[in-house]
Amino acid sequence: MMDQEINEDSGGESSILVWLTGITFFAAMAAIFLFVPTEKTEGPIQRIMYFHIPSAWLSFFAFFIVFVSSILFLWKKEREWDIYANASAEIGVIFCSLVLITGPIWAKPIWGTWWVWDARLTSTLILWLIYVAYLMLRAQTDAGSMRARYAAVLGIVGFLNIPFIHFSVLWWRTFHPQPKVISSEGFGKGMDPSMLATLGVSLGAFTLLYFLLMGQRIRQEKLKDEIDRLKREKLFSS
Amino acid sequence: MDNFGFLFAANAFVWGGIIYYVYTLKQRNRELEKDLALLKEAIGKESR
Amino acid sequence: MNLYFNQIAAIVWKDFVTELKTRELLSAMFIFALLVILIFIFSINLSIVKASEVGPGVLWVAFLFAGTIGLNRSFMLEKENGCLMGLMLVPADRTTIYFGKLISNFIFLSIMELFILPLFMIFFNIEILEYLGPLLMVIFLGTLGFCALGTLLSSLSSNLKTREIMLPILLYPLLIPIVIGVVRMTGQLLEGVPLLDMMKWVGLTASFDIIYIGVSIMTIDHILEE
Amino acid sequence: MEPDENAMEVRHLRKSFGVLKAVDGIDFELKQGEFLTVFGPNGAGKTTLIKILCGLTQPTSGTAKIAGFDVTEGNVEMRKEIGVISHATALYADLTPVENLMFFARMHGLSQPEEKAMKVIDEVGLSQRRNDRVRTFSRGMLQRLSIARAILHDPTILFLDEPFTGLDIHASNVLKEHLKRLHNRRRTILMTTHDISCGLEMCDKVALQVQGKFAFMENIADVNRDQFESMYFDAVRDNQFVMEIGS
Repeated sequence: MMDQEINEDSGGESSILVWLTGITFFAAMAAIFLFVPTEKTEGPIQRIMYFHIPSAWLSFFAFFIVFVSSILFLWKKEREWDIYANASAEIGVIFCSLVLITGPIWAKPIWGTWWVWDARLTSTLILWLIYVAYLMLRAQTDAGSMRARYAAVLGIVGFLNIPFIHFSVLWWRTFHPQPKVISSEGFGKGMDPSMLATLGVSLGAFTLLYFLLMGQRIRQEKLKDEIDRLKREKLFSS
Repeated sequence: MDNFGFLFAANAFVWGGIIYYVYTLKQRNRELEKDLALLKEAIGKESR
Repeated sequence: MNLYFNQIAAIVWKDFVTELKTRELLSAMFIFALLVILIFIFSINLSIVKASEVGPGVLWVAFLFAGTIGLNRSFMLEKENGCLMGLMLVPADRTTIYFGKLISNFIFLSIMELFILPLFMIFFNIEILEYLGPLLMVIFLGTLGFCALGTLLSSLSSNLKTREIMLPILLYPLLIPIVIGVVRMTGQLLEGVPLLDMMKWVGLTASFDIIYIGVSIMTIDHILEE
Repeated sequence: MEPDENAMEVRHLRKSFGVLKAVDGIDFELKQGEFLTVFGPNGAGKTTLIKILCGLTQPTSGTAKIAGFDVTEGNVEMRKEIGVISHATALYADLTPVENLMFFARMHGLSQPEEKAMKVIDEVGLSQRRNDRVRTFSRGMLQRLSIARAILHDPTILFLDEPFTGLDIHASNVLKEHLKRLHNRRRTILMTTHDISCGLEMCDKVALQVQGKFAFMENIADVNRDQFESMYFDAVRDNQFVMEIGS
């Protein structure tokens, strides 16, 4: 039964998703590098934003999914939710890393320094640390109900920390001279409709990519379970 | 205003990161599928 | 209800008797905190920086590191000989274990902090006596938050093979908001700002404490399960 | 508890996570005062079975009633009726026997914890060492004190998870004496062990657990000892084989 499910996943639905993601990404690339005009003050580097912001959105969304799956796991105790939380945390950390890499690359030519202890950067870094710890916890414990329960508790505790991080870091910086922040209002103000459209396409492409990667990761975990099951069956029958 | 180098670097990281992740996923997938096929074959032989 | 508090009291009593006999925990925490402060003093030049600006950070780093030692030790005692399993077999709600450990961790840490404070005052040449009331309030809020989350996570990490390493890795990122809060509050207090002007920080740390105690009550059942 | 009610009633009990099946459909019942010994190779899920029955872990499906309480409800009242002795002694090494037992008595909500503690320490013959730290005790003394801890609140049901492991002959004789006394006092006992002679000597019922299932369960009167022994050895050997390939 499980077998069928896995095969179905690799067929119909997911290949549509692959094509859709590919086309949207192609459109996003075209928009970013051909269609959208160069921003006047920042120059070409501003085009990084079309990757940076969707990555940030994606990692945040992924961590939210970890939170929801963790709650559902503790409630229902079904392996399914544990798989979702694991897959989503992994993808979230990867895109969070991309945010942390592209951020300084943008900041160097614009702010003149790689890193500023700006509220947004700082909280992204803390978030990254929390979810890296989450993945480490998973890597350190053997597969089983204990790992799933512990990870779920951390998934909940970690996500609930986000508002505290947000406010503490925000208030922390207000006592110092503030650098030019990539705040949403500052960004949106001078924004051309074509820029907004490009950002929208890019957001769409990244969101589709998330679902595509999730599908692959989930399928992998299920394959792993299936292999374990068959191994056991084989050993016991002999 | 000439910061194409930075733009290139950022793009390299983003695409490098995504492609590397997708590649490792594919690799892991292939390994798992191979394991599964081997196991099924072994079980099939025994039951016969 | 009476039994519930009695059970919590029994756990705290047990930790105290153990500590009175071994005297391992408090002395280790105290010496460690002292060393942290000393190392910071050697690594910063007190004639250039203002003591009241770096002092609060150093103080809280010392509390945090020493507290982590305490947490690790406290759950190691429970894991030795499978005592935690014994605790889980008695007819007590799982939250009694959490509260018992929370309270004893909190008291040990507070005692250590009370010993460290005068030394801090002397080493950094900071007059803290006139702000003692609000300062103790801030220390209370910070220590409670540390213990609330620390007790939950050390009960979790105590079952891991690499518990000594994993506890700080799990705990510190989550503690950053409260560390920022208490360091900022302590610094302002030493500058002479009254606590009433920092109500947003008090609110942040207090709600941190409350939320994490609440989350722990809800999730401790899932951690304390073999 | 009604006298005619079953002390333990286990129905279709399963514990699995993903593909791992530690307990895979176990059914049995025990009347009050009966003594069941469960044999089985390592990794057969004996410890998991005991952990489910004393409420330490939740089963995936199936039900188990212990002294009339459903274990799946995580019943606090149920834990008043059970005592558990396992390889881990669950004693605080830096406390004395009296302090240890007083602590557990308080956790059980017993009145006069100190008197109760003294009494059971006497019962297991440790009154001379009652004010020494537990850390200085030998394995046999620890196990005796562990018995004292388990019977402190006078439970009607006892679980013993490989209690003879690591004991010398004298200590295991003492343990056997205690078990016999408890059995005579009509306490329901479930014990897992690898020790064939100890296990068969005292029990009323024998079970053999293999790969999460009871492969065999009979009254002791109907069991041919030699046959059972060879069956047990086969199961252990097969299991060894499985474990070796598995790794």
